[in-house]
Amino acid sequence: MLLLIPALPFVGFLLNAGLGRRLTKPQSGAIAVGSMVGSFAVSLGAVYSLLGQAPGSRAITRRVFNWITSGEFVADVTLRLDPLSSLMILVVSGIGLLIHIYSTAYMREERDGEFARYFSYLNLFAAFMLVLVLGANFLVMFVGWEGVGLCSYLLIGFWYTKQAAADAGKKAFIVNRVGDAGFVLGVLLLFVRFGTLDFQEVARAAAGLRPEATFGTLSLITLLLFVGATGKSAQIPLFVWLPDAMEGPTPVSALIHAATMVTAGVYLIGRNAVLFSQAPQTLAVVALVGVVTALGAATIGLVQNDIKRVLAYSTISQLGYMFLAMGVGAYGAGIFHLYTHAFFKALLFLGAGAVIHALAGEQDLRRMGGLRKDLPLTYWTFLVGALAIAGVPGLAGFFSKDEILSRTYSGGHLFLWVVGLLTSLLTAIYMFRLVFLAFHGERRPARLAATPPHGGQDERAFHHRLGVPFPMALVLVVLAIGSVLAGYIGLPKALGGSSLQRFLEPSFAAADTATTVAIVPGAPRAAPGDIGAGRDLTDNSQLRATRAEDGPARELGLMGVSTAVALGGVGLAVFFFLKNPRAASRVAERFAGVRTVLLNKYYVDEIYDRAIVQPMRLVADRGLWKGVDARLIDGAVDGLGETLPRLGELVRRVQTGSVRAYAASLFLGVVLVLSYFWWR
Amino acid sequence: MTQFYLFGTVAVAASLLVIAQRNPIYSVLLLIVSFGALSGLYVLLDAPFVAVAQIIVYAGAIMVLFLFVVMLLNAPQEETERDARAHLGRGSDPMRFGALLALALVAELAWALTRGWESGRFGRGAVSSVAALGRSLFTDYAFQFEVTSVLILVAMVGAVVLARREDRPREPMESGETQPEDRVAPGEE
Amino acid sequence: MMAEFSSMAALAPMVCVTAAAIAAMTAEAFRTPGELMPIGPLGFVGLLGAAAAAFLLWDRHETSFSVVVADNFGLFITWVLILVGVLSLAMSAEAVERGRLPAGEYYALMLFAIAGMILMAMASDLLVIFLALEVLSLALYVLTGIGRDSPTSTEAAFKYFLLGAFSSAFFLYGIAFTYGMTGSTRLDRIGSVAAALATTPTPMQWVAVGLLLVGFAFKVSAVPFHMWTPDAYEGAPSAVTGFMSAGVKAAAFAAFARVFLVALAPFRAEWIGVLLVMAVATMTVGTIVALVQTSVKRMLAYSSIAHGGYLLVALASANDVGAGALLFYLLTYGVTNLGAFGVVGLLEREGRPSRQVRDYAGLWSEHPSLAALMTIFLLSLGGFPPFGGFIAKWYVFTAAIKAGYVWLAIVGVLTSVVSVVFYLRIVVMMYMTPAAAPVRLRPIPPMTGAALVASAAIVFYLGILPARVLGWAADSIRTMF
Amino acid sequence: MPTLSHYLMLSAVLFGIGTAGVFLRRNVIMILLSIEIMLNAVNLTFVAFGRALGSGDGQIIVFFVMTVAAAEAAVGLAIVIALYRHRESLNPDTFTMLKW
Amino acid sequence: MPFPILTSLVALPIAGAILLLLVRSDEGRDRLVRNIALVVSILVFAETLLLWSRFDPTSADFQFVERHAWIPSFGIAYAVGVDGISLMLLVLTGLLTPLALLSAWESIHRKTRTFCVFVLLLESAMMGVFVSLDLFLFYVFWDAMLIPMYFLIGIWGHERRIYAAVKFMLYTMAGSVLMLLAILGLAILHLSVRGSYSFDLVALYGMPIPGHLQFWFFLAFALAFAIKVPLFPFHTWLPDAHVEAPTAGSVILAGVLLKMGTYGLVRFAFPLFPAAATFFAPYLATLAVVGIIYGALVAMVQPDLKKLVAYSSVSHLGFVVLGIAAMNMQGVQGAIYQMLNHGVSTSGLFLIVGMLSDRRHTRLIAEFGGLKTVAPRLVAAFLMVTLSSIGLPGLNGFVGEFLILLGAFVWKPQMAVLAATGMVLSATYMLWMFQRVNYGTVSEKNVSLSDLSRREWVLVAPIVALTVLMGVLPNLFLRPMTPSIERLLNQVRRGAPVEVRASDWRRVDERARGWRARAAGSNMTPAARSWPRVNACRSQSRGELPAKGARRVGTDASPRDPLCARVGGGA
Repeated sequence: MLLLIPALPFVGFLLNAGLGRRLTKPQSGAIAVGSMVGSFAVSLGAVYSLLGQAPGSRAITRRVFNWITSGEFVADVTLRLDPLSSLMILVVSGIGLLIHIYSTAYMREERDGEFARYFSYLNLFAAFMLVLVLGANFLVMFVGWEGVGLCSYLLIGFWYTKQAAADAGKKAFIVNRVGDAGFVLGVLLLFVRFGTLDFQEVARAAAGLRPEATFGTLSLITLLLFVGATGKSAQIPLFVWLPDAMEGPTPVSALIHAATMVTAGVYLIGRNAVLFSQAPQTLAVVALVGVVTALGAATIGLVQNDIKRVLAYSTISQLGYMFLAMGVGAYGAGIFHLYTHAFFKALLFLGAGAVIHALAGEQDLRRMGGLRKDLPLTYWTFLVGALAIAGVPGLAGFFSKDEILSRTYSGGHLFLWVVGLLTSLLTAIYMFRLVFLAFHGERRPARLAATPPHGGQDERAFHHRLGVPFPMALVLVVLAIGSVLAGYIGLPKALGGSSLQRFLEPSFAAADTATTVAIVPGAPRAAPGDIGAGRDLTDNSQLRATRAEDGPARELGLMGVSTAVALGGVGLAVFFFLKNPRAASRVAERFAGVRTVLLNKYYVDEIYDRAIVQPMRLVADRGLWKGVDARLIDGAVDGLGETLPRLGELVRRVQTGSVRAYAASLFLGVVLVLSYFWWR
Repeated sequence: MTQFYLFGTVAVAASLLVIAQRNPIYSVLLLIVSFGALSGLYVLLDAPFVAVAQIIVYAGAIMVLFLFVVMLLNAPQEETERDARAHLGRGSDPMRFGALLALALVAELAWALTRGWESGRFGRGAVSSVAALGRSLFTDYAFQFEVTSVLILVAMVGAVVLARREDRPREPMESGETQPEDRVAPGEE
Repeated sequence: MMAEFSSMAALAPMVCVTAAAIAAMTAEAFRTPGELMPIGPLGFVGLLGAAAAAFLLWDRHETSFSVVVADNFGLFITWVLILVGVLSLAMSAEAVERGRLPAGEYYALMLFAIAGMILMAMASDLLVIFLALEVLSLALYVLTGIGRDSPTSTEAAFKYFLLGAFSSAFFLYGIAFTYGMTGSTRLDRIGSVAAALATTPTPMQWVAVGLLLVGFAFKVSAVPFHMWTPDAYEGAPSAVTGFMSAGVKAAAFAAFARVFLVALAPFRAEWIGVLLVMAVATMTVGTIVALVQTSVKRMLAYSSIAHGGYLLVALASANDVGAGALLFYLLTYGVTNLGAFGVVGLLEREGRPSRQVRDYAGLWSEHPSLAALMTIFLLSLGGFPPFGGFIAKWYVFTAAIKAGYVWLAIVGVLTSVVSVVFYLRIVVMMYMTPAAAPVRLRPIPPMTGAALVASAAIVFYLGILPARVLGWAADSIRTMF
Repeated sequence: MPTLSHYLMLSAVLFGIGTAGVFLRRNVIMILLSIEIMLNAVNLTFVAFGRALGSGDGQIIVFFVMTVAAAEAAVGLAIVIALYRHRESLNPDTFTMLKW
Repeated sequence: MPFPILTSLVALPIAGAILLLLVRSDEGRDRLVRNIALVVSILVFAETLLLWSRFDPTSADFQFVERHAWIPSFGIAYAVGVDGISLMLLVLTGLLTPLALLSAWESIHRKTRTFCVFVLLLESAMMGVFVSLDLFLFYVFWDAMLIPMYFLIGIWGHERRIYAAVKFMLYTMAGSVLMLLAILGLAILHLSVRGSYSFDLVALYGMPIPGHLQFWFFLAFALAFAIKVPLFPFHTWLPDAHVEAPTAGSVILAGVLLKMGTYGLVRFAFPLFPAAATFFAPYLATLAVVGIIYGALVAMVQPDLKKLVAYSSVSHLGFVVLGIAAMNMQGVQGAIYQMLNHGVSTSGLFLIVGMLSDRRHTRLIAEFGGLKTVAPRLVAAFLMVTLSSIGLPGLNGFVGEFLILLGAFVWKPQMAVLAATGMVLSATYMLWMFQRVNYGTVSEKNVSLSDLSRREWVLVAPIVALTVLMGVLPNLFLRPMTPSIERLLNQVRRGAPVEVRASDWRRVDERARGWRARAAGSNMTPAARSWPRVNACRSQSRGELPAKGARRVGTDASPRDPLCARVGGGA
């Protein structure tokens, strides 16, 4: 059954890719959506059966086949469903399904072949993403990991004739590759250290270890894995690809670059929570990177003018939140935020997509405005999303973000908490700046796709366009509902306790249950030793005890603070962007320098270009190719090739043609031979 | 002793004069003198038959052949213009170079011939009888003798082939033709 | 010392050849102008007779006059020489006819030369070696200059002759000292006396050894005694060049080996140094000068100098492998070189320039089979498997390594890599460069063609199934040491 | 009485003169003559050695050498004549069509 | 006598070539000639598949061995056999030759017959190299292979073909002649130790070789192979040869010829001279890593497609050498697997580049652009091979690369770390190239380019299928190798029980000198004695995987033998 979950979209991919040109749009759309429906349904069934198992030992494992065997190294293709991955597959297949549906309308203008190609990529993405989350070991996960990267590459560059799109796709892939190299190294080190790549085995072995006090092997492993995560999840220093990735079709941005793929890094850490827990050094790094990314991206988001880019930075920022959660050990909170974020960020993107769709591709906020009336459905759903992300109480974002902040606080990371709050404030500001700029105020020069009602054809197209097509509308509404309700499965304890947390808990602890089977034949068991599992359990229970001590009062207090911050942010946005646009520009003038820096995204792209890309190309071109290769090596070789003939030329001259010279040579030989004996 | 030095001096002096002459006719004649002196030395070495053969074969036959050719070609004087290309190495004329080498060779030979072994006087039992030589020549050296006949045959044929006048019109032959411009100067390729 | 008339069997091969030579000469003498007379086939008969004689003599170790030894070593070389002779005769037919060379004299001289070579290979007496050397040299001087119409041919003959005479004076001087030192010119006696003398070296021995070395070095065109080689090879008619390059080397090396590896073996410590230096110089000079040649024949001449260097390596190794390698190398090299010169000769007769390497451009399109044959020979000379040249080189280097001269082997292999450059240059021309102007070629005369194909077949045979011939070579040297 | 060494030295000197002659003269006939001097020097050596060894072999070898010398002279002069026909010159340095 | 399948593998192409020579070479008969050649090569391929099916994957020994005396006086035999290491390379050769022939279907018009003859001869020589169990025989094939390749490049190549052909020839020869000397040295050593010459690989495997000789012999072998691979400073012949060669030549060159170098390392250099190999492995690996990065960087800035792919080969083969140098199961297996991968995917790249240059008569990247619009199927295939070359999991490249990295990591982590940058760089240059060629707007010049023809489908389909198959079911290919590699590893370990340090060489040499003095005749095992230090740090210093059951869980500071501390570097 598990195999079906990724296999169905894969079949969809094969059909669309193989038959692509021969399918009509409805056909290929149907194939794609149908496969996703199937996948989602199977996922639901799987999760249902998982829920039926005993809470402590929920897992379904399916070993598909033996993939690579090389000496001691054995890698199986094994899928495993446990609470964490069950949540993930629901998100992936669910949101994925919605976005497939949305896309059938959004991409309608493409040619038949292109349409099929789009859906084949999208299906392939879903398949790989599902493999990623279902994979029971690092290698299978890596297959998905790289696979989604590939799909991301393909989809960003979907409009390949556009230079920017092709560039962005390439950039995404390459930046991700940097992370992946770290990931692979981490996996290698992990294998050397533990002799297995199975998540459970690793967790079990890691659980038996004492947390590393200093930077040791585990820290290194986790840090390397985290490098992989920063690549995929667009964290500092590898976040640069994500804003550019907005060159892709908007549903793609919603699915891949907001809801699912980019969260893979968070999932990776959640998946290896036990391992990371043993490496507090790394966790500190994770938290720090997360919070800095969150803040940095939020500040950039404040000044961006491209609607999708704002959302992209917002995504980076929210991912930073999730990493903050992971870093402070609040894995459940992080995953919870991942889950809620998927809804509202998908919603926001799709909403933005609807706007762009309506504006015939216009993405510049400065040329929008007043769309509220033209696109009411879009506006309202978008507003829900904005409220959710801003952390307004009652909506999904509030619960998850609050959970993270409160965990941060209760973990004693006051500084991180403050920065988190600040980010939360900024989030509210830039989101509502976006909302106000796009939907409120005056109509700006950007014309709606409406204006040119020249011929009947165009006229119809215009109306058709302005009214959000049904599939898109449906999806927006569903997501809006989700954005409101999704948070309620993870209510904070103060408000009734987190069922989600409890559900996920086993995935973050060393699963040590009877139901799990050893995936790797002959793989070593956790070593029985003095530092056994028992001690660890005690540690965990102590941890839980401390958490329990946090009274509901403090939790409520923190909740209040974050609510205040969120609302404050909204208020500021109202002040600056709705009521007093001039004040906003005044502030902008006042801090022109800062604004420039922010507008240019801290010049990170430029720095990378100057510091890495250009020097590398220069070194490769002038230094290595034309220098070392052509001049040095070939020069030496050719030099030798020229020296010998030159020498030959020289010796040849002795052969003057004069017979007396020849005789002299002969005679010289005689004399030399004799003098050899003389001197000998 | 004096005879040795006499003949020796004459031989050396005549030989030196041979190579000092520009006119080959004089050289040939001087060489005959040198050969005469040598045959004197052969007599001193109890080899009268060789001495006689030396006069008859060398002076009488070979040198006459030389003279004949010199006359035939009618080019007694040596050409004196120097060929700039005929240099061995940088700036050193093969002439001077060769002469120096000859000196070096003589020095080396002198060294070799005076070191390491004692040369006593000649012993008694010299083989000087023509009969003994003849017997040896046609028994022990019979095969070599036959080989020389082949050698002379080859030389004869060869001389005829090479020196024979043309009996047919000349025509250029590709196989042997190397025009100066046909040759690629070294360094061109 | 009584002459041993008891057996003249050892003389049989060379007698056959000489008889053929004299027959050829006589035939020419009685030929009326314009009459066609199968003089070439006379030579074949003689050579085949010699081959048969050599076959019958195999393993019998006959000695005649106590100066001619028909041991297996000599017989192997004899076979090589006969093979060279047969191929040369076959390739000459066309050249003789077309160049209107005096056929009778040409064949007679060639056969005399072969007789001289065979004698040189079998001689066990320095005087006989000298006489044989003179017989073959005189014949070759004349053959070189036989294209009397050509100034280059005559010039080549002149240079060859002058230097040859010059060097034979040195050689003779060496014989004189050897004679004075040991009291004999017979190799076996020299050997036994030398063993005694070697304990107390005197400068005179060195002079004797040195001068003998010079004499042989000249004939095998070792550097710095090589300078006649390119000029003589270039000037001589191609068929003669092929014959010369293959035959002289074989005969001279045979005598070289006999004198130095057997008779003068006790003095090894003295001559080995010179030989090694000479081998290195020969390989390198031959190779690098060949690199810059533009004339095909001249390039092949330098290449054959370089090959002389490899043969010197085999000689210097002075072990059983070395001697075997020498024999095998002589065989392969001889056949291959003959083949190459045969192709060169065939092209000369066409109405196209053929001296320069660049004249070979496009030969492949004009005459694929000729180009293929040439390629086979060139690749074999370059030492590529699966051609005989590879096995030969391999054998030589085995000898060198076994003797401990690894550095010599390294020089050898490196020069043979460099040598590939100039062999390939011709290949490049033939195959990869279009012809300046297409020329219709006449068909290859059947005799020459057969000889070339036979050469190529032998080259292949020696490269692919060398075991038998290697075995013979090994057997040949067993009687020597 | 002169010893063997005397004769050998004398022959060495003659040999040297012969070799020098090869280089000093620019006339091919003279060069041939120089080579004859060399051969004669060798002959002297043979005879002297033969005398010292008390055997007739030295003298017999000289006969062979003389024959060789004659044969060489014959062929050599024939070549010179052939060459002269082409070049009208006896200067060896002018015969440089073949070189390098 | 069983059917001599290996001999027939070598002989069949030659027979085909001879058959072709018998066909009259009219221009009109091109089709016939091509078809004969193709049929012959397909037969050979079928035979390799048959071989694979008959191959016993559980055995480490050489199988299908044939042995006939060839030059008995020197112990040279015609000995052929196949084991897990060479099996797959034979199949690869068998596969690529028909593809190469097919690729030339429309691009080679001149002298078709000769072309086919050379390709077939080349195939025969390649087969010969992989099946030889006799060093002499191996060398013969090794060198003989140069000739047809030389002609293929020189006659049917592009503008600077002659330069490239000669460079190829000379480079390769220069390296291999020294190997010839080393081979001779081995045989003579065998003579002095065992009393007879032998070039037999199996016999030489069992012969102890004194340390200082190993040192030089290994250098000679390694040089030959390094040039062939080509390893970093010896690689400059490759771009030229590739650029100038016709597509078929490039395919075979990249697909098979380069593997000969790495195959040689695995088959000869390491097992014959284990101690020297262990000593040199880090240096070899360093060159390999330099090559990985260097090749990738240089590939990045190439304006010419073929050159780019050529430099990428340098980079990829760096991985292979790294895996071999690691000398553990994962490394070697990965290396061999990567050889196959590279053979498949780089050949694919060359085929596709060939198709492009057939269409446009240029290989400059700048001349292309937007091909996806006009030739989507071609581009799809292009994408597949590109991704395979990048090493995307699920495709073949990944499996090899990962195993190599694993092996290298276990051995020397720093090497693996550096090599991992190659992963990033390979994506950079390949994708950049891919983008410039296929994305963007289609230019005037490329508008009329056609998509894949039926023949090209036939070319591309097996390549693409293999990239997927080999990525998904690598065990199919890995399993037959395993026993042979195990044997190889054991052999190397037996020969070099400890890691060899530079300072040890002196001692080794001293001992060897003593050994040589005593050697004549006495029946001893010098290698075992001459190795200076045998201690238990092997598993650490050679970077073995922690043994099962005895894993050091929970102790971060692994108990290190101080003696090994200098050498180590394992995790």
